[in-house]
Amino acid sequence: MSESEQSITVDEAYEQDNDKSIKFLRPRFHAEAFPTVQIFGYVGSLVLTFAAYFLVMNHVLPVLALLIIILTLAALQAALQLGVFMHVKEGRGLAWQIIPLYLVFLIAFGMVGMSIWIMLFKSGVS
Amino acid sequence: MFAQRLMESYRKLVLAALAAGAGLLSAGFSFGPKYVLLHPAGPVAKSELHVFILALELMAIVAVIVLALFFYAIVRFRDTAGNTAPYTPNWHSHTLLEVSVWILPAILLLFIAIPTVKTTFSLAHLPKGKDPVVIDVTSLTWKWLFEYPKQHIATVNYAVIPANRPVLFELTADSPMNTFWVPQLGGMEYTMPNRVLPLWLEADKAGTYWGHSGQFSGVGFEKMFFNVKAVSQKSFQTWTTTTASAHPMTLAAYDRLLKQTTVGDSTYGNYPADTFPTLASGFSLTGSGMYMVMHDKKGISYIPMVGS
Amino acid sequence: MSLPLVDEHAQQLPLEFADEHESMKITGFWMFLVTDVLIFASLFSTYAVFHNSVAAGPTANQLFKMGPVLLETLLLLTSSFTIGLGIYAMRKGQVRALMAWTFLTILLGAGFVTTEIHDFVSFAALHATWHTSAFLSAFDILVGTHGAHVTFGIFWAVTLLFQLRKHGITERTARKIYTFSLYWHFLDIVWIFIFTFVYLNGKLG
Amino acid sequence: MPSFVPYLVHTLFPPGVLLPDILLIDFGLICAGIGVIVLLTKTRRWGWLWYDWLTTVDHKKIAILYLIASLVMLMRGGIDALMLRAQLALPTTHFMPASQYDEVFTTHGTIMVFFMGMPFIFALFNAVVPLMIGARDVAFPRLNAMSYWLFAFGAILFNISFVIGGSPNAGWTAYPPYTGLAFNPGPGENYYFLALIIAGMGTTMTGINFLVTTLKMRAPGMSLMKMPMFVWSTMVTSALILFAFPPLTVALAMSLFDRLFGSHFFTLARGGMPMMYVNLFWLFGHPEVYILIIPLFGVFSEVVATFSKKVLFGYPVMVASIVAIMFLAYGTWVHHFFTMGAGPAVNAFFGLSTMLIAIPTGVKIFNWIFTMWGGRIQTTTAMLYQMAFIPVFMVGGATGILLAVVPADYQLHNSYFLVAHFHNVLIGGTLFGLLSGLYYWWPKMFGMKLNETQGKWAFWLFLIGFWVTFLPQYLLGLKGMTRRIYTYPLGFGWHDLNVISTFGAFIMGAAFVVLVYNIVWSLLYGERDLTGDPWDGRTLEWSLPSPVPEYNFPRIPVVHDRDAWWAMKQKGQSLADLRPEDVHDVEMPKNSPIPFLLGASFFVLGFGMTFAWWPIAIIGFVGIILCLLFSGFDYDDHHHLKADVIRQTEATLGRLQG
Ligand code: HEA
Ligand code: HEA
Ligand code: CUA
Ligand SMILES: [Cu+2]
Repeated sequence: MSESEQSITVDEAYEQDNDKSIKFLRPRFHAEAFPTVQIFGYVGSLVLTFAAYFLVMNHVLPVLALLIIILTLAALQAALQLGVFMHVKEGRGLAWQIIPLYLVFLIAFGMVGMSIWIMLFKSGVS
Repeated sequence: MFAQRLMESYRKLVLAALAAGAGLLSAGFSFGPKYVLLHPAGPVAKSELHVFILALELMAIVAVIVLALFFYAIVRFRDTAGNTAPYTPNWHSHTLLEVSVWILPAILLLFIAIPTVKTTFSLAHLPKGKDPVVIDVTSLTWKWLFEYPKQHIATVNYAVIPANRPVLFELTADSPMNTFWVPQLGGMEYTMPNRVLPLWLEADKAGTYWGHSGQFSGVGFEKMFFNVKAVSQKSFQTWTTTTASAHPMTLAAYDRLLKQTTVGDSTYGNYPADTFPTLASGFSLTGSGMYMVMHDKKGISYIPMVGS
Repeated sequence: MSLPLVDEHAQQLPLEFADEHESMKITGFWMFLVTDVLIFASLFSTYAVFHNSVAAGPTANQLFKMGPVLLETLLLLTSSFTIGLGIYAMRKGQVRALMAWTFLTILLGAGFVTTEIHDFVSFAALHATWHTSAFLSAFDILVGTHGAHVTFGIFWAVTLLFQLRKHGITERTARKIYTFSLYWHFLDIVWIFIFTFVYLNGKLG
Repeated sequence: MPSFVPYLVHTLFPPGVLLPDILLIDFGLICAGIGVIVLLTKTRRWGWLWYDWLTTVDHKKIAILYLIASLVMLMRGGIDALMLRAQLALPTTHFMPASQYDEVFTTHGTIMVFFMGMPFIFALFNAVVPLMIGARDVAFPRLNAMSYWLFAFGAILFNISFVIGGSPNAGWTAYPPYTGLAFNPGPGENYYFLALIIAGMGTTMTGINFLVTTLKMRAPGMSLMKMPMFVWSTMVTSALILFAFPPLTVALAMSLFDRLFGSHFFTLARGGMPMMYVNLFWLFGHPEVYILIIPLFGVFSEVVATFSKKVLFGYPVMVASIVAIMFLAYGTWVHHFFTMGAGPAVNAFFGLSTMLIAIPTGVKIFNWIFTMWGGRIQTTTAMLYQMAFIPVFMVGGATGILLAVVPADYQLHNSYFLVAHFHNVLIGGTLFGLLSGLYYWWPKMFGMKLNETQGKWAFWLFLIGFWVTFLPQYLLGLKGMTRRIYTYPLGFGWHDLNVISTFGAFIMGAAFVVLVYNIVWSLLYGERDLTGDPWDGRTLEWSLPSPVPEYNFPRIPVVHDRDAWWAMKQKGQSLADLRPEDVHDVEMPKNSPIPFLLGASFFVLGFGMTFAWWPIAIIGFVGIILCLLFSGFDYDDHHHLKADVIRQTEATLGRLQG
């Protein structure tokens, strides 16, 4: 790679971006002196998973409540993975991926929820 | 008052324009009885036509406005020599206009949306206090089987119903999907395997109304016409009793119906259980129970239709 | 999420973002992941709608054994951690550590796939295959698609190891490892939802 | 061995394919194929074909490849349409048998949507988007070529179905369980599923590519709100593609598995639920129709401003409305199956969400009119299509609203009213938009103008033919005629209107012939475009010579205004005043055979799977793996175009100073 010898800083890349007025896409990078974040993520994901597991296997709550809780735990865990391991906010210039990611989770949950709603067949003529 | 008169004359204008266009197109033909959608013969079809016409009129208003603006613009602002119309190459925004193009259509839509929702919900319920006739409809390749669970009689490719009494059609399929549609009585509903969908219709007056399938299901599909004969309550009674003495439908006969063929009308005095999914035959809204499934008759032989 | 942030001033872009063209591929890969989210969302929808259509076959509750599933979860979560450490090492420029972590990730992934296949074979022995019912069709395709993704990821990582050996950590190999890690974590997220929505939920009902 | 031959003949040419006309076409195709091979050999063009076209990664050439493919597909789809219309005008004479009619409407719909509309749109994307944003190529040139070849081989796979093995025959929507083996044996539907999966992967990659291109590759200074509208529509369409195609892929794959591997997603037996297919299909299908229209909204926005000699009215509102349409497009899919008993709450919800789309769409219509208002409208062919579009789309949109009125849809679903609605928007919107774009950007792509007189002839024939064809179909809908029937009883009074409609279709056929004549004539004798800016355009692509040199911009422009090139012209600036020292080496992607080979491998895989001939499928699969491996280990994928070469090119174009 010829041109890239003059490596560039996060700020410079950001300043060069045409759309730097879109503030919430400003990239962030972790400081990584020791992999604390990774360890935190790993432990966190284990805790969340096994919490869900034990809640369900011991039937501590009514079914619906449990379902909501474990789905929430899963969503938390997804956020954890995205934030800690996947560095969603990293980017050169702007971290554009954030917008489609928000959207896609919205659409994905909408799709599952709506499909269930549509296919329930609450259409009985009374 | 004035608004009403305006509305009235506008309405006439629209209808006249449509009729004129239609007349031109179909050789001196106005909206005669062959326009089945415009000649409903029952409350369901009537209320459907009613919202349709309402929406059509409102859309015609929009169309008139848009087309007027449009034609004015393209005539006035042509790039011809000596055109004296103002030329404003940098005119790019006008707050009032930009806001009203969002607001006005939204208001107009409300007038369509409210009746839409109302009618949708009202059509989902049988009229109260009237005891419906129940008919179980199964679409087969490529014919219609009508079974009367109360009367224990069955017909193929035609149904007889009493006029002025709601009829509850329970729809299913032992075949690919079709839609059950009798245009003059009301809109369609899918017949789907593993599902029973309800549809209620009613005929205002005696008469024969043709029906058809609206969902393609194979080479014999265009032959899936059927007739719904609305007769007086009394004739209906006599019809059911005389029919009850006709030959019963056997399982073998049902098997023949399952074949991929087209057939004429027939009438049966009785029919075997299990040909229509009922709770008794193990059917639940989430599971199997269809005849074909229960008797493991998947993989029916394919008999191609030649010409016809 | 309040993570420690370095003072952004004068922070160098990591190697995988240093080249404009290479960094664009990371954005592109994110977009690919977006489509993959929806592939899985469609499969989840199907599963959600079908999960009672058991026909004459077994139900979720009868079929699922939590032992292997927990093992799979543990393996996958750990592999997500190891590849995370791999990226950490990469950012420090440590090739050997990076390769070691990647290798470990591959092993864990292989462990996951083996367990999963074993589980599926045990279902087949009970005549619970996707010929049995719509429910099992939906289950198999959801879990199977995830498994296929993991398998593909393993082969991908192997080719990356070869490239690392040949070129060391460059703008391009760094970008490739980085995208691989995104892929891998993403599969972890999907698995968490399978674990919750399919297995745990199956035990609920 | 001998028994092998009859088996092969029987599988590849079953009775449905052994019709005399199809055999004639078989023969014709073989002759044409041999002719092309001979011609290429005689003129020694094989190398040219391979190095300049089949392995190219240049977006401008890929655009031309897309364009050729889509015009051919327009012809195929159009001939299908004429066959349909001929049959419907002759309900009693059986111009063709039912089975063939079914195949023809299926291929007509599928080809028009997936193999005509989409590639035509991608042709326009490829031809101008990088130029409009001041970039040297798309974000991922090689991926771009892969998209093309996946699309192309998908299209080939789909098209050979009618000469080998039999065409799909379940409509472009392919609802199960009719597509199941029980009702639909033979390879037809396999072709459909596989071809669409393969082409769909290509489309998804295009979506990713152009999303990143428009996000990341804009010239310095071109912020989001300074992008030309066409670039906005590209970005939004790409996003729609990303979100829409996955459900389709899943639905198709599950149907295929039902057929090939005996799963039970949508079968009659074992709890299968065909409606889930319908649900997934329209989760894709509705966004898809907006994928087919939004790019053309972009085209119209460019065309109307250019030929009204006026800035686009209400740019921020135009952006807002296009984004609003994108969001709303995901919330309306159930309006395609209001009659599947999902209940009044569901239906009412989706009826309302559908109507909401009228608002942003209307905003666009009004803004186009206001753009013309106070302008000086030049009635070029491109502009004529734009102008015809407004009333036609108005009517199509209005009937769409009528279909969104749930109780009305109970009556109109799957009737000819619906057929008329969607041709109104697909022809008046999509096809007119594509043709408008074709006439508008043709000089940029080929360096010459299309003849305007001939173009206007084609235009008027298209427009008149369109109304004559589809107005009667609304009336047919009111008379209760349902779609996909190849014959009908005479007693319903459907015949006259069908004859009129068929007559109109042949007028459109004539229009297409004129269009082809126009293209061929112009390629031979057309007026060269020497200025690079024949329309006095507004956006950056017109700052370049036509056709555009390989590297697009010798020096990446800096953008300060919305209509960047227009503003430069107003300020008396030009890009043709390049100084030699402004030119540097340029990094360009290298041609590669991998995309072509990848597409070919997918074709082999698809063909093998269609007939369940697993050895062939495995060969294809291995090919795919090899292609992926090669491109993974290929680090040598770009070259440096020397500044001297660029200087020389620019000098001959007369754009270099000193
Ligand atoms: C380019 C493709 C395209 C476009 C843009 C549209 C646009 C719209 N479509 Fe259409 N549609 C199709 C292609 C398209 N459609 C296809 C292919 C099918 C059939 C598929 C099949 O079954 O094979 C179909 C089917 C279809 C159905 C299903 C019918 C059925 O199967 O029973 C419905 C129902 O709601 C519908 C509605 C609409 C609406 C409301 C719009 C709106 O977006 C239109 C909005 C535009 C306007 C309304 C005009 C301009 C607006 C104004 C001037 C503002 C003022 C207006 C108001 C206040 C109302 N369409
Ligand atoms: C962009 C999409 C598009 C386009 C442009 C068209 C264009 C046309 N369509 Fe089609 N149509 C669909 C999309 C489209 N259609 C879809 C999605 C369906 C639903 C399919 C289904 O049910 O599954 C459908 C269905 C459909 C039907 C309903 C069939 C049925 O339900 O039974 C009919 C019937 O009239 C029809 C007619 C036409 C006509 C007359 C044209 C005309 O515009 C065509 C004009 C003709 C040409 C443009 C080419 C003419 C070519 C020549 C004359 C050869 C010249 C040769 C040389 C120059 C060498 N179409
Ligand atoms: Cu050479 Cu980068
Ligand atoms: Cu739609």
